[in-house]
Amino acid sequence: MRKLTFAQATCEAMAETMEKDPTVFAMGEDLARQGGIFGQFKGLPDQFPGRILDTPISETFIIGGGVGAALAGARPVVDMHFADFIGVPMDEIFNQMAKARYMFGGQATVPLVLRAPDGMTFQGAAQHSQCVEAWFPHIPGIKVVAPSNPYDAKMVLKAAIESDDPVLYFENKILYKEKGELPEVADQVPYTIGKARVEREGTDVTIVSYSIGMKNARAAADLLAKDGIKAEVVDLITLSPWDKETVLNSVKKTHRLCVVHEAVKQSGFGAEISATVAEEAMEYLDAPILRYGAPFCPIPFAPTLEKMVRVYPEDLYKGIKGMF
Amino acid sequence: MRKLTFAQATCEAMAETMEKDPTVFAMGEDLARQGGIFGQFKGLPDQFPGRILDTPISETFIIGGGVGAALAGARPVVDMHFADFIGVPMDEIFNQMAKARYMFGGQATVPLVLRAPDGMTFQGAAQHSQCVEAWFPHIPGIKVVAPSNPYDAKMVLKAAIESDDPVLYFENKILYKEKGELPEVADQVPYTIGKARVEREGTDVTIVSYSIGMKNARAAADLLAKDGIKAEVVDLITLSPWDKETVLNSVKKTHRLCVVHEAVKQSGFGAEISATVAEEAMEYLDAPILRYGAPFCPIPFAPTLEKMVRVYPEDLYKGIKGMF
Amino acid sequence: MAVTKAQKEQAAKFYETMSTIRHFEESIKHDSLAGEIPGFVHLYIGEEAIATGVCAALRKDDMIESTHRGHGHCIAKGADVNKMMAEIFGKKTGMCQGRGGSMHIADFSIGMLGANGVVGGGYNLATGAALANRMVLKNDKVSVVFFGDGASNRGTFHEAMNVASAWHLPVIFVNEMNCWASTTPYRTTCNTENISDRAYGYHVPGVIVDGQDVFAVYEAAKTAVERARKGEGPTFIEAKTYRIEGHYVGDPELYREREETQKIFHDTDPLKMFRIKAAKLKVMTAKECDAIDEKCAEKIKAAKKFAMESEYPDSSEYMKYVYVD
Amino acid sequence: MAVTKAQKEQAAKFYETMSTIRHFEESIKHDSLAGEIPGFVHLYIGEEAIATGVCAALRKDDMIESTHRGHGHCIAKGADVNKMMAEIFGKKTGMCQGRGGSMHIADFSIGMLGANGVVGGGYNLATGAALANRMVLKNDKVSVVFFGDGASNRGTFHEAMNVASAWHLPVIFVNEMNCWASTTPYRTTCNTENISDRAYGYHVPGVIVDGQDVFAVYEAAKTAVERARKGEGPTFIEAKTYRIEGHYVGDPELYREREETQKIFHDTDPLKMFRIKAAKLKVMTAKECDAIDEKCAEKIKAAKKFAMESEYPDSSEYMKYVYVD
Ligand SMILES: Cc1ncc(C[n+]2csc(CCOP(=O)(O)OP(=O)(O)O)c2C)c(N)n1
Ligand SMILES: Cc1ncc(C[n+]2csc(CCOP(=O)(O)OP(=O)(O)O)c2C)c(N)n1
Ligand SMILES: [Mg+2]
Ligand SMILES: [Mg+2]
Repeated sequence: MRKLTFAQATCEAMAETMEKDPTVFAMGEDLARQGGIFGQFKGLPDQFPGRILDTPISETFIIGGGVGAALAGARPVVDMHFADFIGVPMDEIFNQMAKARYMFGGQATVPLVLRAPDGMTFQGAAQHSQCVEAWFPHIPGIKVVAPSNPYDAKMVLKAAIESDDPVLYFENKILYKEKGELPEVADQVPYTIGKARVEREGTDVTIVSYSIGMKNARAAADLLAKDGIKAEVVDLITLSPWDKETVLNSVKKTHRLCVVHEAVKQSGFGAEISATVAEEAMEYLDAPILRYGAPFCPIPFAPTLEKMVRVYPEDLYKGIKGMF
Repeated sequence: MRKLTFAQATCEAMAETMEKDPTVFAMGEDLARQGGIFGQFKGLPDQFPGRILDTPISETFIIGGGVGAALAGARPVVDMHFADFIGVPMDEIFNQMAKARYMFGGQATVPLVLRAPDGMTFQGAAQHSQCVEAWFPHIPGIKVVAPSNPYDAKMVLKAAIESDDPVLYFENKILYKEKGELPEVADQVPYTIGKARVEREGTDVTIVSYSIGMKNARAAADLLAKDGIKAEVVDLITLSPWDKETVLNSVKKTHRLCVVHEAVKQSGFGAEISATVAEEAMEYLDAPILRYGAPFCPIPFAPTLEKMVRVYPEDLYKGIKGMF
Repeated sequence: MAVTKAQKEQAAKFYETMSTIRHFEESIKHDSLAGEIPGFVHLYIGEEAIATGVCAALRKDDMIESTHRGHGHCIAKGADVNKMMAEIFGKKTGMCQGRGGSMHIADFSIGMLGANGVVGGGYNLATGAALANRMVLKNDKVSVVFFGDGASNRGTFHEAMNVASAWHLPVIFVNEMNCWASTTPYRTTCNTENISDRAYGYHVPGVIVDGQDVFAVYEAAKTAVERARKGEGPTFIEAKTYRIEGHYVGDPELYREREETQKIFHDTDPLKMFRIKAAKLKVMTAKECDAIDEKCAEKIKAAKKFAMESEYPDSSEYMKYVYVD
Repeated sequence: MAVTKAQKEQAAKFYETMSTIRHFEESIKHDSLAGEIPGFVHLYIGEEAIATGVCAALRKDDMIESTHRGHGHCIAKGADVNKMMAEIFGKKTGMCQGRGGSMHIADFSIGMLGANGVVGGGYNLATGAALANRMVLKNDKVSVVFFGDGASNRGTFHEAMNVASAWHLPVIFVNEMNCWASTTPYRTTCNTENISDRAYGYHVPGVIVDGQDVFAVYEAAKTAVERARKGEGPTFIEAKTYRIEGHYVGDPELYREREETQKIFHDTDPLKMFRIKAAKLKVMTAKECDAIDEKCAEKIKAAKKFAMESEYPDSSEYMKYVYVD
C-alpha cells in the first residue's frame, strides 16, 4: 500500500493508460507548462511529450475538438479548468458528444473523457465554486462519474479513459489534496462504470452521496455511531447510469434514506435518488426521505456568507436523529 | 371571450408590454422578416419598427447581449430559436444572467426574458426536439416558466416581461397552434410568477405537470374519470420558484401523486417534485409516487422510433389504476 | 493544348456528381412536398459545384464535416445514394439506420462525419479530427468543414480557425456563401462584403472562388489540400453561390422575390455553367452530359424505390446505439 | 508651444490614477500573501496606463466591462477605493456588500458593470449595453470592454465584434496584450503577432498603442470614443503591455523567469515612463509626482483601514439579492 493524493492518483491513471495506448492524449488550459492548475497533470507533460497540450482559452474547441479527435479515432482527455465554465461548451457536450453515436446509427464512437474540477474552495465566489453535475445525468449518451477518494479517483479515471463512451469526470477541488491508500498496481480491481459501493455497512439508515458529499456522509455516520445509530454509507461513484439496485437494496434493509451533495438542492441529483426510492421502495421506508444540498443561492464571496451555503455533518446528524 | 392560438397569445403579451414600455425590445434569429419561425412574433415587427431585431446566428451575443442590454436599463426579450440550442449561450445564462444581481450585491437588475421553443414536433430528430427545462431550476437567480395553454401563455409572458428578474420562458412547439379562450383585456388577472393552478379538482390522485405535459395529465384524468377515479390536475406553470404548497396540499387531500413531463425522466424536473413530496408529505401517501418522462435516449428520427420516446395518457392511466 | 483522357474523365466525374446531387434533391423536394418525408429537409440545389469540386480534391480517408444542408456533401464524398435516400425516409436500411434523417446524414466509412443540426457545430469537430490525425495518430489525412455565411457568425468559427492556424492543422474551411441565413440576408448581419476577409485575422490564406464553377472550386480545393497535407496549415475558401430553394422545403419565402431567385438560377446554375465551360474546354459534349443526366435520373429513381421498399426500424430497438456498452 | 493648465491638470490626473492603482495593488498583494484576503486575486501592476488612459476618455455615464484583473479598471473609472478595498476583504461595506470580492468588483453608479470571472464574458455584455443605449434607450453612451490576449481566443469575441461592426454600435474593444494567458505565452496559441490584425476581418479600425504610455492610450481612446459617440461604430485598440506579476497572487510562476519579467518592468514601468514623458512635455515634475505618490499611499492606507475595520456581512442575509422579488 502507498499513500497518494487524489491529484496524484489521477496522474497515475493517466500515465498508465497513456503508456498502454498511444492514441490517448490530453488538452486544456495550463496543462503542459503547469501540469494542471491543481497538479492533476503533474509530470505527465515530461513523461509524454507532445501528448499533453496547452490550448488557447477556447472551450468550444477544447471540448468540440475533443469530440472531433474522438470521431477520428483518438482517445482525448479534455480538461474544463473549472467545472464552472462547462456552460461554454455545453452545446458541444449536449448536441455533439452525447448524440454522435446515436444519431449516426452506431457509426460513431466517442471515447472521450471530460475532466471537470468542481466545488467550493475558500471564497472562490459565484463563478469558481460550483457543482453542476446534475445537468448531465439528464443527457442520454454520456456517462457521469464523481469519485470521492484517491483509490476511486484512479480506478474510475482509468475506466473512463478505457470506455468507448464519453464520460464526464467530476473531480472536487478540495479532494485533490486528500491522501488515501492505493495498492500496488497489480492489486487493483478495475472499476465498472455504473457501480456504487457500500462503503460502510449499517442497519439503521442509508446515507447516499458521491464526491465531496461523501465527507459529510462519513462524518455524519461517525456522529450517529456515537449514539448507537448504524448508518450504511453508499458512495454512488457513478451518477449516470447510476446504481439504483445498490441504493434500493440498502434502503430495503435500513428503511431510512438520507441523500446529500454539495450542489444546490433544488433540481439537484439528489432529487433523482430520492424520487427513485420514493417511487420504487416507498413501502420500505419508515420515515420521510431526507435530502441535503446547498440553498438556492449563488455562492457568495464573504466567509460569513459562504459558510451559509455549505452543508455540514451536523445537519445530517440532526436530521437523521429526527427520523427515529 | 375570444379564441386565440398560443402563438397569437404570446404576440398579444408582447404587444401590450411593448406599447406600455418603450424599453422593451426583442432580438433573435428570423424574428423581424419572418415574425418568428413559429409565428410567435407575427405582426410585431410592423407594429414596433426597430424594436424587433434580426440578429446574426450568434447565440452568445443574443443572450449575452440581452444581459448587457438589461444591465444598461432596457428590457430585452431574447429568442432561442429552438430550445435545443440553449447550450450555446449556457454560460451567459448560468454565469452572467443568473448571477449579476447577486454577485454585484444588488447593484444590477436583469429584467430579461429568454423565450425557448421546445419539445418534439414530428421527426425533428435528436437536435430539434428536446426539452431541457430541468437544468434551470437548479440555477439560483433565474426564474423558469412553462405555460400550457393560450391564456397562460399570454399572462405568464406579460408577467415575465414585467418581472425585474431574468425569466426563462419555455414554449412548446406543438402548443403554438392550439387554440384557447382569452378574455377581453380588461378581464385579465395578472399572473404571479411562482403560482401553480389546480386546473381540475379531484379527490383520488394528484397529477402534476406543466407545458405540453398537461395534455397527458388532462387526457389521463379523462380516462380515469370514466372509471370513476377523480384526478386532481395541477398545472405548475412556474418551475422555479415552484409552488410546493399547492402540490403538497393537493397530495394531502388525494394521497396519491403522479408526475409527468415530456423531457427525459432521469434527473428531470419531475424528480424534484417527486422528491419534495416524498420528503415533506410521505406520511400522506397511500401509494408509491408515479413519475413519467422520456426514456434515456436521444430523440430518434424514424417515426417508429420516435413514438417510443413519447409518453402517452394510457401510460398514466394504467399506472394510476395500479395505485388503487 | 490537347485534352487528355484524364481531364475528360475528371470532367465526367464532376458532372456525374453534380447531376446526382441535383436529381437526388429534386426527388427529395418532390417527396417532401408530398408529405412522404418526415422532418426538416434543406436542399443543395444550385450549390452542387462546391461539394463536388471540394470532395474531388480529397482522398476517401480524408474527413468532412457537413451542415444541415448536407446531402450534396455526402454524395460528393462518395456515399451510396440508396442508403442516403433510405435514411432520409427514416428507414432501417439508411446509413444511420433511421436514427438520423436528413439533418444527421453521415457515412463514416468514407470520412463523412455527419451533417449537423447545430449551425456552426462542425468547425471544432473538423479541427479536432485534423488535430488527432496530425498530432496523435500521425497520418496525413485532411479535414474539411463546410459552413454557410450565417454559420460564419458563430463563435465556434473563431475558436476553430484560431487553433487550426496556430497549430498549422490540416483543415480546410469551405464557406458556402449563398447570401442567406434562413430569412436573413447576409449583409444585414455582417459588415464585410467577403467573409474570407476574416481569414486575414488568423493569417490564413483566404481564397474567393466562383462557387458555380466546379473547375474553379476544384483547383482552389486542390491547392488547399496540398498545403494542408504538407503541414502548412489551414486555408479558407469562400465559394460564392446563391440559395435557390427556400431555406427548407415548404418555406413560404415571404422575405424575398421568387422571381429574382429564378433569374439568378437561370444565370448561374452550376450544371448549366459546367456545360458551357466543358464545351469551351472540349472536355465534354452536351450529349455526353445528357447521357449522364439520364443515368443519374435512373440511379435516383432506383434509390427512391429502395428507400420506399425498405422497412422502418424496429420499434423495440429504439435504445440501440445510445451507448457502446 | 506653451503647456496649458488643462494639460497639466490632465497629466496630474493620469498620474494620480496610475499611482492609486499601483498603491492599491501593492497593498492587496501584501495582504493577500499574508493570507488576509480571501479568494483569488489578480493584479494590474505594470498595466496601469491602459485603464487610466481609456477611462480618462470616457464620461461618468459611459459603461465598462472588466475582467478578472479588474481593480485598475474600477479605480480608473472613478470608484471609491474604500468600498473597493472593503469588497476585496469581503466586508459588508464593500461595493457588492461582500458578495463579489475581487473577481466581481463593480460599481454601477459610475458605469463599471463588473469584473468577470469568466474570461471573455464581457464582450457580449458591453455590446448589448451599447445596443440598448443606442438603439433602444436612444442616448449617446459608449461602452468599453477590456480583455486580455488570452480572452481574444474565445468565440464570444467573434460574435460581439461582428454584431458591433454590423450594427455600428458604440463599443470599444480594448485589448490588454500582456503576452500571457495564465501560464501560456501568447504566440503558442495564436498565429498572429498582433491581435489587432483580427479587426480587419470585421472592417473595424484596429489600432496598436504602447500600453505603457498613458498619453498614447488616452489619445487612441479619445479618437475611438468620438467615433463611437458619433455612431460610426466600434474600434479595436490593442495596448501592448506585459504581465509583471504572477497570474494571481501566489502564482509560483514555474513557466517563466522572474528575472526577465523584472527587467521588462524596469524598462517599461508605466509610472516611470510617465515621469520621463511628463518631464519632456513639461507637464509635471518629479517632485509633483512624488507628492501624488505620497497622497495615494495615504489614501490606500486609509482604504485598508476602512476595510479592516468594517464588519463582515451578516450571515443571516446570505440570500439577499438573489432575486429582486
Ligand atoms: C446554433 C444554431 N442556431 C440556429 C439554428 C437555426 N438555423 C438552422 S439553418 C439556419 C440558417 C443557416 O444559414 P447558413 O449558415 O448561411 O447556411 P445555409 O442555410 O444558407 O446553407 C438557422 C438560423 C441552428 N440550427 N443552430
Ligand atoms: C471561460 C474561462 N476559461 C478559463 C478561465 C481560467 N482563466 C482565468 S484567467 C485566465 C488567463 C487569462 O488570460 P488573458 O485573457 O490574457 O488575461 P490576463 O490574465 O493576462 O490579464 C484563464 C485561463 C476562465 N476564468 N474563464
Ligand atoms: Mg447561407
Ligand atoms: Mg494576458
